[in-house]
Amino acid sequence: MIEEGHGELLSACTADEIREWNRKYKARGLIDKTATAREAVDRFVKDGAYLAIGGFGHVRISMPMIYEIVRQKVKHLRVSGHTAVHDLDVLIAGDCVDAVDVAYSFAFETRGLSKNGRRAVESGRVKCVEWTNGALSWRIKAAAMGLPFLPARNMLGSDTFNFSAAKTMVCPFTGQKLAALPALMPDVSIIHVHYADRYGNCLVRGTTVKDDDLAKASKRVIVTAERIVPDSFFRDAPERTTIPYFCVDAVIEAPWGSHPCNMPYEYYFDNEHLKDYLKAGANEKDLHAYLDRWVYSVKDFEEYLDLVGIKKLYELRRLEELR
Amino acid sequence: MIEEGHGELLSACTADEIREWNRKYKARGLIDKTATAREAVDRFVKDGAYLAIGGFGHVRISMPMIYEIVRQKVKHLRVSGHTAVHDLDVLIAGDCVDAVDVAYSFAFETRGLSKNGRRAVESGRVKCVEWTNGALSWRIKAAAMGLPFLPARNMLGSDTFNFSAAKTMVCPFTGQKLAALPALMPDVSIIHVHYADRYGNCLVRGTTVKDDDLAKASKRVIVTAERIVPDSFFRDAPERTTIPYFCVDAVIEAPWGSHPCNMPYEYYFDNEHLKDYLKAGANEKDLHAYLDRWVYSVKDFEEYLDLVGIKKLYELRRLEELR
Amino acid sequence: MTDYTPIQMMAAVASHQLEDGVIVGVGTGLPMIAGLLAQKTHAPNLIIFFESGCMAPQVPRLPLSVGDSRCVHRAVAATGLAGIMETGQRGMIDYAFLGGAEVDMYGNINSTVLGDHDSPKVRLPGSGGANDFGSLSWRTIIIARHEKDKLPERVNFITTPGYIDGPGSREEAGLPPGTGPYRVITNLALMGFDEDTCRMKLISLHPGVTLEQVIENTGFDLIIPEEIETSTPPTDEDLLRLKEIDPDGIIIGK
Amino acid sequence: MTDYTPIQMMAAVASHQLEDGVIVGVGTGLPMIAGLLAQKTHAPNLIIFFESGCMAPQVPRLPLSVGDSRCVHRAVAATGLAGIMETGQRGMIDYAFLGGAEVDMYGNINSTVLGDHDSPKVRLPGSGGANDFGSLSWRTIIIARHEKDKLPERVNFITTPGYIDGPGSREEAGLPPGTGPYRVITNLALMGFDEDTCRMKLISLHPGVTLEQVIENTGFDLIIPEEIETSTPPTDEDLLRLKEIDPDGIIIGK
Repeated sequence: MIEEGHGELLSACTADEIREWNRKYKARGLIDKTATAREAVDRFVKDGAYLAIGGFGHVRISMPMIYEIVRQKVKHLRVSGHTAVHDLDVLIAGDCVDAVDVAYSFAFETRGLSKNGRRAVESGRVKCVEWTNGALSWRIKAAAMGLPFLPARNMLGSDTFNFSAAKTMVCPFTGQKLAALPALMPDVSIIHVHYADRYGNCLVRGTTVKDDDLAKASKRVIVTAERIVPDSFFRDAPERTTIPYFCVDAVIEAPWGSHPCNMPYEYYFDNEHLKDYLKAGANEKDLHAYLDRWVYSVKDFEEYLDLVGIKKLYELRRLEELR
Repeated sequence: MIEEGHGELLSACTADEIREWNRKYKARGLIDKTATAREAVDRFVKDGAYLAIGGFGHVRISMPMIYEIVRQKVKHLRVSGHTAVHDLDVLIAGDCVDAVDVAYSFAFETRGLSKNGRRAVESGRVKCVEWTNGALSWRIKAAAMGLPFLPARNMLGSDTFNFSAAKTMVCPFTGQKLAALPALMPDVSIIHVHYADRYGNCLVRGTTVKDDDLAKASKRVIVTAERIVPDSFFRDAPERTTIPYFCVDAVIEAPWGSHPCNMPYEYYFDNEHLKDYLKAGANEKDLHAYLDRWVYSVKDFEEYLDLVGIKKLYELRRLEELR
Repeated sequence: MTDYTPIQMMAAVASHQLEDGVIVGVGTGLPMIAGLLAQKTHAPNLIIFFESGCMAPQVPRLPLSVGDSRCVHRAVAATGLAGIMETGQRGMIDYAFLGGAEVDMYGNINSTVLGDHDSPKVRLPGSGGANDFGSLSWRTIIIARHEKDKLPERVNFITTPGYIDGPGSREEAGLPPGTGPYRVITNLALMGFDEDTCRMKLISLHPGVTLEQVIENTGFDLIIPEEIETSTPPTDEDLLRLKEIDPDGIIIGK
Repeated sequence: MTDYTPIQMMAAVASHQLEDGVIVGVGTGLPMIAGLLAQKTHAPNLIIFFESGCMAPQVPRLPLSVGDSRCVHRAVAATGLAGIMETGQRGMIDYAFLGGAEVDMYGNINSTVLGDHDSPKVRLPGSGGANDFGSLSWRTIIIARHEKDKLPERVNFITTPGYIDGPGSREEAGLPPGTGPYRVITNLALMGFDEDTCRMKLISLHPGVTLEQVIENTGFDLIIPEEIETSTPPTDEDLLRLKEIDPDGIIIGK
């Protein structure tokens, strides 16, 4: 007997729709894709879009894009919460989010729960569909592989399954019961990387989390990079390319682009900043004051970094180097 | 209606069998796995085993292991032919092979067909089941993912399907017809890499072909490496690890280990040697003379390299560097 | 006699559950501490995986996230969520080490929601990698607070399945055979699971804790064996190492 | 007038089929030559994929294998068979460029076997990546010898499906809609496929080739359009570039 979760499929796409999109809208040629965060949000992040964010929620996340989405007041986003932390929380603070495919969300791991995130869900402002980190990764991998679904052996026998949009299925070879996870093709993904060339080839150092698959799975991919490098960086050793250029629609130079969060091999968390942010989350007034100061009152990420101050940035680099 | 190919499933395993094998037989700890080719064949390559070879048939293949399998007269192997070229051909010449999961086999691409390989199939000595390069890769990926099968959109509507052991299935979400490819867990894989540490961590430069998945999918994995490096090579930049150590059962130092075939970034084909080999394939007598000279009459791969001569080896490096 | 806090006690007991030379998938918080302590004491060849993609790192000090720089520090390989969970799916992860807001008598874990899912009293973070680790690893070790409402007869929401409704349930659900909860470590006791009924069963009381205290603070009928052991408290060595792992007292406290 | 061989003619006509700025998956032999020639002439931004995992390489001279050093030379990314075919499966590969021992009127390709599969007259290499490329790419271009038994009504074995049994067959088989054979290039002519019947249809005769010659050497009723063009022969520039690509004449001949 086939079982199914009764959660809403927040982003549905068939394998043929994936093919048609890629045929029509993804450029094949090596063209210069450098842009600003403002241009990228304007062109690619529409109200109501399904958004996925690279990295691990408060590690290697694309803050220039997240701040710009809040600044441009994009609304009604649906977000993939495959360990969503500060990324999702700031978007919720900016009232950009209607629904989340939750794996891990509304909390900051060792820093505890987010009052802002919890308030949004408990008040009914943000709707939740349940998944797991593995399940969301495999849903993204399914789309990256051009498949309508992938089988898996997680999710089974849980309320996580019941409040998801997964199904069960029978293996055509072994007859065993498996979970079936529908492909997830985000409308737009924003991924922060260590190195990118102007065409969109990227290297991620340390864990990819799921960003290699995410770049292949998404309709539009916006990359922010700590450094823009010449394409010879990739051509000299093509095995180091985490994301090939033809997946990418815009490339934005963004040193310190994960601040106040961690960027492995580059800088550690700005713990003070995050503490202040979480404290501000206690009520809407303080949260707005925070956003006013760090997002609305600055023009772009460079102005934000000036506000943070070079001294602090260097301190975070030292904190990283000491490990 | 579910369709199925009527080819034999040369290597069947369920997802639970994959789990049980890995639980019982794969070491978790960081232990020194350095060995000789002789020891590795003796321990891990049994008569009747299902064998998969890394690389691309005549690119980055593990000749020390292939020669040793012939030298030790291992019999009745079943081989994965996901572009099998010189690797499979030498094993057939040594009468080690009973059956092949064919994607591309019995030919040398631009060098033409192999008389030895063709003779083996046309005489009925070697049995063929049909697949494709994509299908064998996905079968291996299924096992690497711990799944009993993967869906796919190739193979359909072809005699390749009819003479395979694939099935069709219906997508649980879209209702569309898909191919279902059963997991392939080789008994043993032999993979030639650029760098390995003594625990088995490996870096492959250039294309992986399918060797990252193959290492995860196989019961036993024997690695030969151009260079043995300290583990700090991987720990300093863990994103460069193509194969993690816990997949690997034996590590063999083997500079020039792909000769007479190509090793990207290291040395090009020994065209003269391959020409002589293909010529010898015209009849069993010449083929045996070839094997006598290059395999049976030498003790190991070092002696073989002495026979090739350092001058020739340097010439192949220059040929590679000129591209 | 060594002086220690309940959280230090939990960390020590938790670390003792891990054998040397196995692979453990470790969740955020106390499980991290326990894994690192085991490496620094009796299990130097314990292999830690973090779900973000870190394999066998040499963690220099307490990470603040299972995906941060410290988790990938000098790892032998870096992959991603799928890479880790596929390694688990093919049977390579021996232990999952998880926390939970609620754990019930069958070892089912809730880390998703208190109250109704769609209009919750308290929204919790959700599964993260817990459901994956708990479904796919051979044995699951759980850390929880020992309070009546945190150890209920049935969790409000099964985020990560334990033995679900009892014997045979996991297999019926399609989960890999031979897997399931193995230990539960609280601030009062160490518990396991009865082989026949799959129900939680007391193994040992932490020093100074009475059986009555445990029964009083458990929301279901805990199976009480005839022989009740006393949990091994942290040694001076353990406490020293805990201080090294978490010098700022983020999890362990000051 | 430029002097050229039939194989140079095929290479030139084949290269003309490729637009600039598209992705083409290229098989071994003449398809490689055609792709490289297109890059050096009218399509400098043609993106070549080789099935072994090479994306957008700058091939310095004719590779001897689709997986060799020259194929991955200065590629922007190196992946594997699955990485290439998954890119095709999600609709990113515009053209597949394949050879075949037999091609029939529906563009089905045989590269597996002549005679009975289990006791074959001639064993051929099999699909390699051809079935994958031909199933998953939007348009398939095929290179074949123009001889009666190499262009039969029905191939001995469908290694790579064309339009199978005619209109609707690919869709019925479950193959991605909107895909299929596009061009066939032989030593005598360039052919396409009739939209209504999915049957092979003459487009142009190579210079000096007569319609009778083509009909005589085709094993099925080729659709002959009212207007028959003459194929564009290689220019001096083309011949020069072909010499650069294959200086040893391995495919092109000396």
